Amino acid sequence: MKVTTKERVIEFRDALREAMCEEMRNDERVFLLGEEVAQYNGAYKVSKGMLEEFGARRVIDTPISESGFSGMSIGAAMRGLRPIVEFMSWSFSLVAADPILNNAAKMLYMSGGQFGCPIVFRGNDGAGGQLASTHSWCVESLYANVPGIKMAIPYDAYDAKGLLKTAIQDDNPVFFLESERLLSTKCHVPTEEYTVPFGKALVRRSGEDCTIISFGRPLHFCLEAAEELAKEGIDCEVIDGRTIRPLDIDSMVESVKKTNACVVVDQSWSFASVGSEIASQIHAQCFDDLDNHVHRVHSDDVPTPYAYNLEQAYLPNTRKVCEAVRQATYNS
Amino acid sequence: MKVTTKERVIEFRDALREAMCEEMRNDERVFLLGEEVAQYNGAYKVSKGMLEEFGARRVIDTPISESGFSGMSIGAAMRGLRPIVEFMSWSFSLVAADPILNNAAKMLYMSGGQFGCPIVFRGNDGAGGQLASTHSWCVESLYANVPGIKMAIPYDAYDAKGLLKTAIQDDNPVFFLESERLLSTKCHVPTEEYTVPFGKALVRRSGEDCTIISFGRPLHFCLEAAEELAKEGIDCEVIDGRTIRPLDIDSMVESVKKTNACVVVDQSWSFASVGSEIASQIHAQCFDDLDNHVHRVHSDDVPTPYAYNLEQAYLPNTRKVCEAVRQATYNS
Amino acid sequence: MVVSTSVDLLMADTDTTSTAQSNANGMTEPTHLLKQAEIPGKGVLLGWLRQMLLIREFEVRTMQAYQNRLIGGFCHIYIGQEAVAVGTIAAVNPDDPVVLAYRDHGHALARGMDPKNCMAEMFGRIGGCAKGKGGSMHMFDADHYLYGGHGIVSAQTPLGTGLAFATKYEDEVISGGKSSHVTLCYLGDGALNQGCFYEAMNLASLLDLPVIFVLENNRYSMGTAIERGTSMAHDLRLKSEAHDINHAIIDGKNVLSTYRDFKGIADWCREESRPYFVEAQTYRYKGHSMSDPRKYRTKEEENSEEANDCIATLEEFLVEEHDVTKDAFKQLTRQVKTQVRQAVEWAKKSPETPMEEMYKDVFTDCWGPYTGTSKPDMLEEGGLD
Amino acid sequence: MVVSTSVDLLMADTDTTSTAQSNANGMTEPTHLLKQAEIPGKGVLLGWLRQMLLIREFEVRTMQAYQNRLIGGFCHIYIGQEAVAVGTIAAVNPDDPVVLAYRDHGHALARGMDPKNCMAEMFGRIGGCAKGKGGSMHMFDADHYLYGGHGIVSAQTPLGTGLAFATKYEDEVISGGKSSHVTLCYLGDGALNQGCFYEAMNLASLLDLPVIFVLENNRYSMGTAIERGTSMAHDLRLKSEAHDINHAIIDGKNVLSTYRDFKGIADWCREESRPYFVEAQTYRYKGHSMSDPRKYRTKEEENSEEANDCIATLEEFLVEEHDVTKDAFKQLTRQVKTQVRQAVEWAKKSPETPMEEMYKDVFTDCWGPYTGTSKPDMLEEGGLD
Ligand SMILES: Cc1ncc(C[n+]2csc(CCOP(=O)(O)OP(=O)(O)O)c2C)c(N)n1
Ligand SMILES: Cc1ncc(C[n+]2csc(CCOP(=O)(O)OP(=O)(O)O)c2C)c(N)n1
Ligand SMILES: [Mg+2]
Ligand SMILES: [Mg+2]
Repeated sequence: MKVTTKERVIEFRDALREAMCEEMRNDERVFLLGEEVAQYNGAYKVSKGMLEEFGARRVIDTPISESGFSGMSIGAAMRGLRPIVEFMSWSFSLVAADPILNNAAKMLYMSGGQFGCPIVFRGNDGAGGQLASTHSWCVESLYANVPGIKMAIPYDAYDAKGLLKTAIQDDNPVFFLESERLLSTKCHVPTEEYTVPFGKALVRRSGEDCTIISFGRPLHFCLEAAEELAKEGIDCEVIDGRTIRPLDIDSMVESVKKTNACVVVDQSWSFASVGSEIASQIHAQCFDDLDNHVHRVHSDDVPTPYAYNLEQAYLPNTRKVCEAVRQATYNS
Repeated sequence: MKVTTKERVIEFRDALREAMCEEMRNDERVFLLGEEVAQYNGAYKVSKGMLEEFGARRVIDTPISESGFSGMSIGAAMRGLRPIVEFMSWSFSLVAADPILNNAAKMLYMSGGQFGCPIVFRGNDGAGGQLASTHSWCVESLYANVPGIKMAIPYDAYDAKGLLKTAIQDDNPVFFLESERLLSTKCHVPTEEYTVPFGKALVRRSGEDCTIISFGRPLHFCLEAAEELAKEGIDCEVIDGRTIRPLDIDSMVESVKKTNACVVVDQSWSFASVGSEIASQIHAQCFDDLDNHVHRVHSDDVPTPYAYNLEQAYLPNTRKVCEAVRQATYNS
Repeated sequence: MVVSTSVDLLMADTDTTSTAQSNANGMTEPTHLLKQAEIPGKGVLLGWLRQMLLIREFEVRTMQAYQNRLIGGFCHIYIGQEAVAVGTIAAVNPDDPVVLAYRDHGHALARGMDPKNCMAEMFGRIGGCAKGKGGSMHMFDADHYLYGGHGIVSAQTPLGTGLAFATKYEDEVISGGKSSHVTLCYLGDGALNQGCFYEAMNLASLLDLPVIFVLENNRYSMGTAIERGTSMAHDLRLKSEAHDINHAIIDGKNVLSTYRDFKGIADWCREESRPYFVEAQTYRYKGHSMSDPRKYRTKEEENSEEANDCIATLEEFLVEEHDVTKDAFKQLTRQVKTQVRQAVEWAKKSPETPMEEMYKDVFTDCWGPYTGTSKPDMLEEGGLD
Repeated sequence: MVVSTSVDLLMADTDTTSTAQSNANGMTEPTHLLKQAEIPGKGVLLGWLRQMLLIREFEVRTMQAYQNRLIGGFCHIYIGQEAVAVGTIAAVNPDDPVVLAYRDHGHALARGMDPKNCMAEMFGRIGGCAKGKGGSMHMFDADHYLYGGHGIVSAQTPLGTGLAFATKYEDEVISGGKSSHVTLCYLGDGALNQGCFYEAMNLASLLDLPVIFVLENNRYSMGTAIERGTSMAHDLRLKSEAHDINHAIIDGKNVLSTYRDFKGIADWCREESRPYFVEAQTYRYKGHSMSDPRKYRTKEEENSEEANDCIATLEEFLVEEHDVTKDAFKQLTRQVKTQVRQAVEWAKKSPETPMEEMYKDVFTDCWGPYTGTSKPDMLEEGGLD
């Protein structure tokens, strides 16, 4: 994103905070809770200063009880409050899998439309840096299987703010996945209030030869790869899906119908993943348009290793994306 | 399966029990634990009589503490014991998602190969009859994303026994998914000990026109659909995948290369599912062989409704399979 | 007959920051003042009797309907425990939130849900409280502040904590007043073994939430006698005191003492904005669900429990203290039989939940294939009734 | 100097089926007999001192290496708590299972892991105890019956329960003898708030498992002082007594009393095959992990805690009771400095974990793309050393 000198540039983490603060100013029903969000200002300083502005009744430190405080927040949401629940990491959400998947996702349905669940679960998702197996979960492919939730993965500060505001305003449960690796990245974020709608993908780079679809952090590698490949004469279109549920498959299909080639880059494991879903849908809708099958880039199908070299090799990276695009466009 | 008069025919639940009993007789390290497995003889009578044979030290009733007793069993498995953990229903495994996905699946890797986890988690999976949203989970698409586990779904009593014995003998964690709807089905099960290997799909019906791939309970509808379609002149090959991890994609690809058409029938929700994975892999490996894109049949993308008519419409059924095959073979 | 109470109602002054101390006999010593509630007059008591009779009759017909395959899925019968739902719910305000486990028909009726909607829910009909999407385990009723039955054991305990969080937040943070509600969160003895209950208690205690965890200790979770599944089953007091939450035992077989003890507790919780753990001792007469042969307990035990029946006990009291005649009981019984028969008839006539409902209520708004939400007829004027 | 103990070691006869009763002051009254352990002689004590010095020096160099980016990920420093690991591990047999949370370097060293392998693990090298796949939070060592550090708060408590289940099963069911092991399962005060700990305690109690839950109460979980996150933080006794598990407080700043109190407890657990909940009161001097500015506590508090240091206390005792000279301490310090320096050097030279290791250890056998498992060099003869 080109930035003119007078434009305000802020960090991803600050954008997240602005979204929460604005929504909390606009609506008293909104509150934030989680481990270390208040007095400590957040493990990653996302909620810095919020305790001071909103007080301990609306910015609430919790014990290490993900299942308990998720369930509690869902109960509060059933009465129309609008909790923002911070998981210090989505890796720790597994102990809360039951409330977030059985209660939040299904409450409206199970109650025949009587009790909704306007709640946002948010926090770090995906590998940080050498956090090893239990602390490096990409939960998108784990949880996206479940109907009744929405899921957003912002790539830059602008979207972080706009999508989070949409999430907080949404009357339904939203899983909001942030990458720790992106928290310090910056871009232009206007001072005026705005939202970014769910279900609208963004073309981050236009191109004619191959569509690359991704979400969140790996988009960085996709954009790098596109530059790299441009030198080889392969002109890539990079699509930021922005939300996984709802999925803007239409924009993706439209692009593939133009490029006739597709690569999906998904940082989670490959099996039964968001990547396999998109590949399958693209194949179904672009069967006659594709010159080659959809290629996929994922983390390797092993638990996340700690060692730096292994972790780097394990994750999606520019080299892997380039390779996949070359194969997807081979002979076309 | 044709059965001659002298062949022994037993129920699926009895086959499961035989597998456990044989393995417990063969290996003292094997034991069974779970809610109501001992004195009550199992909520579904799978473990009937086992307390009597093996005593309370090896057939153990637990409190309703899935997280606790799963974690406990994983600890025991780290020392080389071989627990069989019964979830009364896999629907209740969500409260144990952390131990089963973070500990069992990753222990060997995280410990650099020092501590494995020879454990079987087993129980009912999928819709029973009108059990509604929280009690009707098909966990295969939720959990199959995670490396480090194996996953088996038997369709008949023969496989139930043979696959469960393989699971118990396996040195790695196995998620063993049984359908309550199949427990009373019967087929020939030999008296002699045998095992069914993991990663070997079974052609349950040969055909030339379309490959139908499924697992567990929906195979019933696939086979029914195949008969139905035969009348219309569509000759289906029905493949029982048997294990999801490892997945015998080779056999599936081989079949599709012959039939040039493919339908995947997966009882779980569609998004980021086993079905999308198989579709994606088939598209990748049979890109030039397919006359049409792979068609998929799933449960509807909504929480499981209680009402009988809605639940029936929600689940995969013969009509939906027929429809998908007609589309997959259209114009071919 | 004398109404006995197992909570010592004359207690020393309140101290919510330290736990109740216990003496060497393991009895809770006075730490806070519970006001003694009056036993209401005849009219109210007859109302309770009617409710208990209604629940029992409703459950009898539920079992019948289940056997006739009009009801599917899991179905858990409340017979024997009626006094708990009726006595506790009578002790709170109609707009105090209530949240339940899956054995929830009794509470729904005690809370005021029309038996028609309750039965229709189990029949899977559009007239059901959840439009037939929830079934027996999921009785929801927004009009009656009933936040559902919940099928995953103990899942409702964090939810109940959250409802109390919400009322307190609404009363204090949004309205700027004083917390004025108390939430009832019911659980079975089997739920004591789920970790989330301890997380819920800890949160309720730390955040000073007015929630009462009402343990319906019917001594079994499916086939497991409580002492086989729960350590210290003979003395559950410490389970909550470990989290600085007061504990009381009430006689869940006696609606009078249930009400009287519970009212004092509920008033205290509302006033102090603190949680409580109340163990209602009771018994379920029927099997865990419809398929349970009850081999894990003796016929003698069942008989002796049934001999001390909550309905008979209240009738006895009404005869002795208020000169109510057997005839009056018969008349009440006839009334509820008629009411339940009509409910069954109504439920049978309620149309099957239409297919388009499949895609409603997944989200409140519409995107993808979903077409938005709609309320059950029950809540709408000019519904099916 | 007098070694004080906070457990009353002269207790009445044991009764494992009923909980410890408590008197009105909330003090645990005698319910079982703990044999008083002898404080070992000079040689052993010097060994403990060496271990504590080693851990401290190791951690200092760990911090350095982290700052120099030789170590990545999360890294939790044990400085201040050394007496707990050393004193408790000294009280059990080398083949008693040990399982840890993520703050695990100290215990690994106290248990006998070579500092080389421990450091190499953090460097992500093939010479690491887990071949560089686990990192700081995952110290595993099969030779020393060390079942790993675990990163999810409290996840190790059911695992520890399972290790105790296993030793008991092996001893009794498989070997037909008497249960003869005791498992040490460490947890932080923050882990008290995870439900699975309560499930683990309940299971350990019901199944009579010889597991000691060693709570290292360093008063903070990250920035949260224990009383902000845990109800009844001033008295954790009920947390375990609610599950019929005895509780004891030990002075985790003093390795002598830690050992003495803990040995009695461990022997009792081994003998009786019952669980125990031991609260070791301690303090971490450094931040939670490497990025923590420690704004949530005062410099005064830190200073006063550091003034009561476990190493200084033991040195004092050795000087007073065994006439050990300051020179001897200096020599020990030099020794461990050398040892740790060598460990760092060794770890630096250990090759990066080779790429093929990525696909090993996913399964013990081979299928799909995986090529089987292999043990870390540490466990193999003719390793990299
Ligand atoms: C997490 C979970 N595990 C298991 C079950 C299956 N289950 C349903 S009810 C029940 C027994 C619960 O007993 P209790 O809490 O005492 O309630 P009661 O049936 O006596 O009312 C069990 C094991 C479940 N629903 N949820
Ligand atoms: C389930 C879970 N939630 C959150 C975290 C993040 N986390 C790691 S350590 C920690 C604090 C734990 O403190 P404590 O148990 O007292 O141990 P200490 O750090 O004091 O040794 C937190 C919140 C985690 N690892 N697991
Ligand atoms: Mg019960
Ligand atoms: Mg701590």
